[in-house]
Amino acid sequence: MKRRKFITWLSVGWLAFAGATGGFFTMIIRFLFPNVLFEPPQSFKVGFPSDFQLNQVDERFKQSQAVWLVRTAEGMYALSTVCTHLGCTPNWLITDNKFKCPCHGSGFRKSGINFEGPAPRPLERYRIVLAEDGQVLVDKSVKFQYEKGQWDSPEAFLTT
Amino acid sequence: MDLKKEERHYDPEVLHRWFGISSLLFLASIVAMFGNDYVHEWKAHQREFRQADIGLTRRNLETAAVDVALRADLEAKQQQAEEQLATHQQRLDELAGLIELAEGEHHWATMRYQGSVADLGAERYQLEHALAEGEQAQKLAERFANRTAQTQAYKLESEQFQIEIDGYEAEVKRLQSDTKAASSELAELLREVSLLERKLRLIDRESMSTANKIADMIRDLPVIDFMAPSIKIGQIIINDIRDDVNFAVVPKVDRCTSCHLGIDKVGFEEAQQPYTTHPNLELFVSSGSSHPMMEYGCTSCHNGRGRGTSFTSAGHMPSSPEQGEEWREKYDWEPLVYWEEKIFPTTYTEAGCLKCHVNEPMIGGAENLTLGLAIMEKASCYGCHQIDRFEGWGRRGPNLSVVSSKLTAEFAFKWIRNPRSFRHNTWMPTFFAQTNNSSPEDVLRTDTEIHAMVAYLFNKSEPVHMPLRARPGNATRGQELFDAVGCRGCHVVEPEPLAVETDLDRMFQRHGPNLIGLGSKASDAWVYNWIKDPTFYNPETRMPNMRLSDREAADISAYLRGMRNTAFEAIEVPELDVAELDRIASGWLSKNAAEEDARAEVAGMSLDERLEFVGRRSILHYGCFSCHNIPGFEDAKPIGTPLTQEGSKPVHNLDFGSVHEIGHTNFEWFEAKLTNPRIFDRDKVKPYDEKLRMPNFYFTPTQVRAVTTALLGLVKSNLHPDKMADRKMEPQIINRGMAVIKGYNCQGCHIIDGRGGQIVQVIGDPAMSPPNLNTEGAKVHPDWLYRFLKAPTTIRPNLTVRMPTYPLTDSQWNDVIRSFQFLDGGTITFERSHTFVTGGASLAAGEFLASADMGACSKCHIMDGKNPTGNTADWAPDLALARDRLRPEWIVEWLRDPNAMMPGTRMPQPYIPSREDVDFEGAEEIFPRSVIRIAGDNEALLGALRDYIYSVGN
Amino acid sequence: MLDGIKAFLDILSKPQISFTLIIFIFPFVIPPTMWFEKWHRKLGLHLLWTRKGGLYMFAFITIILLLGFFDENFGKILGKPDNVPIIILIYSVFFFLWLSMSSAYKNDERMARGEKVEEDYGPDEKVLVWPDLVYIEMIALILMTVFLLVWSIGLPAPLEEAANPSLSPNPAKAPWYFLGLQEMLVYFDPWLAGVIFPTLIIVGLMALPYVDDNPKASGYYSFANRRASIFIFLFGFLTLWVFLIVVGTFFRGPNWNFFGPFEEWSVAKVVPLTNVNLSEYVWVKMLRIGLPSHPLVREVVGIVIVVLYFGLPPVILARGKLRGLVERLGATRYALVIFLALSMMALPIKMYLRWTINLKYIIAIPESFFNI
Amino acid sequence: MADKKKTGLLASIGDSQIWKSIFRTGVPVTRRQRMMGVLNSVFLHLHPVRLPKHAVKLKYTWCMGGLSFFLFLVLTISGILLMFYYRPTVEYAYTDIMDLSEQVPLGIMREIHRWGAHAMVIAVWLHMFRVFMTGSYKPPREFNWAVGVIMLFLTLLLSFTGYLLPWDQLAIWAITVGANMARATPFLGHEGPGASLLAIGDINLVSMTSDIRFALLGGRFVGEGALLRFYVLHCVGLPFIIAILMAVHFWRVRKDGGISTPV
Repeated sequence: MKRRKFITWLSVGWLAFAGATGGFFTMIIRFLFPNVLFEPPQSFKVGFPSDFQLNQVDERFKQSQAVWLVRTAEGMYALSTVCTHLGCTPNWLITDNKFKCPCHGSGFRKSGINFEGPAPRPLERYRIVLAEDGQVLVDKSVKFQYEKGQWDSPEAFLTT
Repeated sequence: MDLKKEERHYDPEVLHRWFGISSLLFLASIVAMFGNDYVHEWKAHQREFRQADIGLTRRNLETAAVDVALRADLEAKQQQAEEQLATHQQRLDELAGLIELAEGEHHWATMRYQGSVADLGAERYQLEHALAEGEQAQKLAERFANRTAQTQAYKLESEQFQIEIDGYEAEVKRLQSDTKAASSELAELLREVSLLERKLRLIDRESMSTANKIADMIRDLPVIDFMAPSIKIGQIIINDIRDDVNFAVVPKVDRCTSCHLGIDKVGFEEAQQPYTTHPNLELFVSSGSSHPMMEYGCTSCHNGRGRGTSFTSAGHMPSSPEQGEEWREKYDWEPLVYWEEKIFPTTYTEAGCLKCHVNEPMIGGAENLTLGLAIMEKASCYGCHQIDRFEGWGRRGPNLSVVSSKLTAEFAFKWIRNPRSFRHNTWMPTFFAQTNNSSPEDVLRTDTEIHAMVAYLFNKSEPVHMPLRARPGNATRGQELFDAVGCRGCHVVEPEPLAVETDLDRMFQRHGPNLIGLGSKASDAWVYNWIKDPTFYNPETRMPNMRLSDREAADISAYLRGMRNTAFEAIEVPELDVAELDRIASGWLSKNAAEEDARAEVAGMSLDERLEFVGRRSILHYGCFSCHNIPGFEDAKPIGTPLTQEGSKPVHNLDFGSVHEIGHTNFEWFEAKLTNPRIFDRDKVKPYDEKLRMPNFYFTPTQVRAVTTALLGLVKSNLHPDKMADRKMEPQIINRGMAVIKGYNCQGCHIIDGRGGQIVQVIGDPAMSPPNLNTEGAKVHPDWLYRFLKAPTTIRPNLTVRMPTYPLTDSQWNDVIRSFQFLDGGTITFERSHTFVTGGASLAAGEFLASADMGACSKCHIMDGKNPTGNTADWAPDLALARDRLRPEWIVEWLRDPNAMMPGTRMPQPYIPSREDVDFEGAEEIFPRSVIRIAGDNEALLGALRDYIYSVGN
Repeated sequence: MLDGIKAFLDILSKPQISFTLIIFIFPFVIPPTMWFEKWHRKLGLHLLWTRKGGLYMFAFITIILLLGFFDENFGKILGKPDNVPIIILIYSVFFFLWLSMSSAYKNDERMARGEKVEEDYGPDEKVLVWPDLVYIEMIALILMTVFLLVWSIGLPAPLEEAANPSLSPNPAKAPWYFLGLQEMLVYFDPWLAGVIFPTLIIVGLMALPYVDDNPKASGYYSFANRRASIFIFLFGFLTLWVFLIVVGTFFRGPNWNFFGPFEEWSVAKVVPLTNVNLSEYVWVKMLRIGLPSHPLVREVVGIVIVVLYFGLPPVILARGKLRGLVERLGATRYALVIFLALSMMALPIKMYLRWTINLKYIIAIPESFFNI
Repeated sequence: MADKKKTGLLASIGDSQIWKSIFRTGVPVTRRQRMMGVLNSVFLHLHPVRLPKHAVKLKYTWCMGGLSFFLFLVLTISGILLMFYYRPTVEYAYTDIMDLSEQVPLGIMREIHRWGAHAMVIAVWLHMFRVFMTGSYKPPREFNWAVGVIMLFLTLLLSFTGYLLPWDQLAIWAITVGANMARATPFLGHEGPGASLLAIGDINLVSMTSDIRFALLGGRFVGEGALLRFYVLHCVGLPFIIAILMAVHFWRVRKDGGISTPV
């Protein structure tokens, strides 16, 4: 009788203590993730499709939004400027017709597909649609990965 | 357990129990911490809104119209196409196999090709490097050439396979083309529906897949709600609008959208707060509006604590005490302390416009605020209170340096003592017999002061030469003239107050004083001369010269002088109390000298000297010079508190005195002060000269609200110049011109920028009223307009109302003309005058279209001085003026559809023959060849008419 | 003549060559077995750890660095303020390597002669901490301070242009002590090179005392008593860490291309980098049928190879050469040792596969970021 | 202590009440005084009173452990001084560092801090090298070796977190590359193997804003959040942990029998 009670109190004590401590540390981890971000908005307008030259990589939004826009005869797509290897910003080499990352030498074609260097996969594309006013809207909160077959998704490529 | 009992002090069981209990308490407090961290007002709002959104989407889905028959049709078509496709299944399988094989080959060929390209690049670099270093590069060049050839071969090979694949794929596509077409047609039909369904799948658990439903249930649970929450704080960061935190400015951050979830969504107009759609999406919030939410946020207009995420911490302020009570009940609301810029109560929301629309005389969409600003201008608040916005606007009251030629001292006394006893709606405020100075002692003092002021004014007043002798006139005719000639664009004759309150439009009609009782005020000679040419009395007056003939002036003057205010005339003027005068004089003097000396000094002065001294001090004390030009006060400084940043004044700097029945907010203080300027002296014991002295304007509640709005809007602001409304040249020019237009009340007679022209109510017929100037900038040549404004000429001889002559400077006229231009989207450019071939076909066609059988212009229009054949009331301007006056492009637009440009115009749309009209046998007999040739070409025909109009009289 | 030497050094320092050379020479310098020991002595490499040998090594390094400092291209790299620590590192590592090895050899000789090791003064031979130890500590601290002050006066800390997220410098390098990892990143995916390998290094180091059951040579320098463990440690430390840092710092230029130390860092340099996955070799090159769509089928060969790599050798060795080790350590510790060793060896293996057959990934499943 | 007759200034200082109140022993002249001097000093009693003879030989110890500790102290002091002038915000970080060399008196503190950090990394490595070469990790010192390995790792982390603070190109790109390795952590990083398995339906639980890299950077990219987090880790978090571990490390050196000795 006595023994059973003693075990109960001690085990309850330790369980509660472990639970509370665990909860506390869980909360500390949660603390690392704020509820809002003070970062630039993820979607933005870039102008009308006709503002972009055919078959050119448009670098106007590289600095401000980390996006390249490419317009082809069929339409437009928005490429992330973040190298899939370790997140450096590749350079567009117009003469070689490729993106080349200075950090570890990954190379990407204009489509974003990787073909040299350590990059494990193609550059990501962002959601690109026409806004109500006819401007091109790029939404970085939705990304499309080639290797998952997402580039075929209607919003990964804006048919013009 | 192997410890011996005697080695322990405590009973282990007791300790275990304490440990257990304290750990449980620990656990409970941790759980409480979780809960405390997790529960928020905005979360509940978001859950509620989501339900509302689901409901709305479902309703939209139900009402989304889909043509059922068409749908069935398309579905059948698709079915059919699929069946058709099934018959080709064998070939499709075959093709799939072929493609796979070819792709294998192609992949390998491409790999080889790409490898070779890479090698080629490296070899090119080596070759170039060697060449640049001047090394022997024979071998490298050779190798490069070989590699190039090989690469080319690989390329061809790879392309060959690609062609093969493309061939197969084209066939597949061809086979599938019908199904594809059918399904895309169906998708097009169901577009709206599928969009709504997609939205429902995102927010409505019932429409979700099982996995998504589970995810939706757990995504907002405590702790893991950082991974993919659906409930999250909405936040807008505006980098170029900044909040001032004293030592720094930080970007504005608004979290209002955490709860105001429907603010930018159409469909929640009827929803309860906080989910309501913004009442004016066209102007605000939506991305197409001029104030998109992402660029302006919420608190930049509404004020408030943008970072707040609870009802109280956001700084909500109720419009009325009842609303406050309701909020206390509902949201546990209390006024936010430690935050000055609380949200404007909805009544005063428009105050937020002013910090960007700084120089706009009329702020579109902000009626209340514009009215407030107009009242401030009219009541000359800026005379006593420095307000940067009105810097350099001059004194708005009559010139008193020559007052003795206009008024009698008796009138002046009674007027100063109580202006409203003479005129019920004067803008001259009342200083005396207010709540803090109506005791008998105060009245004695103030009456004496008024005596002294009148004495001062009349002593200092210079005689003015009245150039003309008054002539007797006919009052009846005068009244007719008064109504017809345009006086009532600015003046009313209003014996009794109106039942309706003043709004902006009504203020146009009351730009000048109400002329009732003029017979009891000014002399015949003065009125007559004033009407003839106001500058004789006041060179800076804004009263224009109506270019009246002597007789007209005499008639009007007879009419105006015929109106007397007998009640006012009957008021007795009290005798001057010299003892009180001495007391006042020595009171003032003793401010700077010993009382003994002051009394001695007063005793040494003559009565006139004493009167002048007290008059001078009183004028200084009451600030009369703020509105009036008074000799000796040319350089006096304003006596009131500067109001330029009144809206930003901390509430604790406002003296509420012992007035406790109003809330402790700036807007309630302003309301109280404007309603009764002396209210905060209540129950205070002060010497007379320290009492509040702001005069009473007897503002109506509407006016109080309007002025309060404007005051709240006068804030200290560190806005980025890019956010100012007149950051571009265009609005700046318009604002300058509009300021003149407003100052001289052009809108009393004309409609300008969609506003004004109230005189039509007097005249009755818009056609007989001053012209609508809405498209004036596009309509007339600026050169002509300038000449006209400087010296108006008759354009419509049938009008009795006339354009007066204004004594404006050239630069003011320029502002006006340019603002007309910019209002119509134009710019000031050099223009070549329009030319056309005299005697050409175009002119002939125009002449035909204008002829009596067709357009019959001459029926209404004067043709080069020749009067029209039609009704006098329909008479229209002389077409001979057109060439000089009107812009050729405008004429074409005008002729296209006169009613669209100026609704209600009497100008009919001219007949323009279409192709069909002339496409019949024998048309040549009716229409000249010049018309037939261009019939159907509207532009050419309108151009022909314009050319004809231009040719009239030339 | 000088240009010839430089050109020769440029070629020599190519990772393919220098790494191979090091791997080949290393066991002869630090002989892990008696067979290598024999050649070590025969080649006279033991003389490296004499005073003369040390001087030669010092002179050799100094000559190369001097050559570098006066070279237009190498000088630029050596002169970078943040590369100075690496020069200090090179000198100190070699000095202390020499110091420890020469002490070890002396002790080994003493023990061979049956004498006590140099450090062994017997249990009673003790000295007072005050003043001897405290004093030399104080002197060391003062000298260190002097060293730091001179360094700081002579060399301003670098401050480049302000941060610009849209412009990666070319090349963008990690801090020098992580350049070994960054070099690994060329051959392995980030999750391996950046996460798994560092973890394994830490785990491996921490596990060291628990798996090294050799009770000998504790508290004194000795080589003969613990050849294998010193060989493995030094191989990891010197070759896979310090050497890779040197490569990453000195030999990696724009676009992360390899550049010889005396070569000009030209942005235009192009190096063929068409890397091919194992699956492509199998399905495309050999079988000519294109890649299967399902990733697991596609990568089946690679998966089998990786499983075999980590599965077979432990079993075979446990039955063969390392039978004794298994008995001493027990299965768990043996498994850990062999796993760590295989992981360590995976780095050079992958490097060679890259250099020889342009192999990019053995297993390539980018769909789930799983590439080996 | 005063049994022997002492003369001279030194002796009278050693005999004074002030000296004794602080050091308790006289000027360490006698053997006993020297022993007591070590024992009674809160700092010196990290050491034993007596040592095996080889342990004072630089050839054996290289003095690297001591130097590592000393460099840690140098870095702590110089770091605290630098904090007076440095504001960890994207607006000011870069210019504050610039000012250290342009206008702050004794701005050389930054050089001392930076080069000291590099020196500490080398010293710690060499310390490990020495401990390995003398076999000093062997029982009973296994645990202390493990503690040492963790401290070595923390030293690198300290240096790495400090690398970001000047907020120049060198800094953000080194940290971008470094932090993106965390992105590839299995399961915990959004581009690591297995992360895509942590999804329910269409909802990814591990995403750019909820993975370990985000916890490190406090943002999607190396920005304001990263600067502040690295600053706090560099100035408070990691030094706090390493100081505790140092206490354990030194304590264990003594408890495990002092410096390793041939057995």
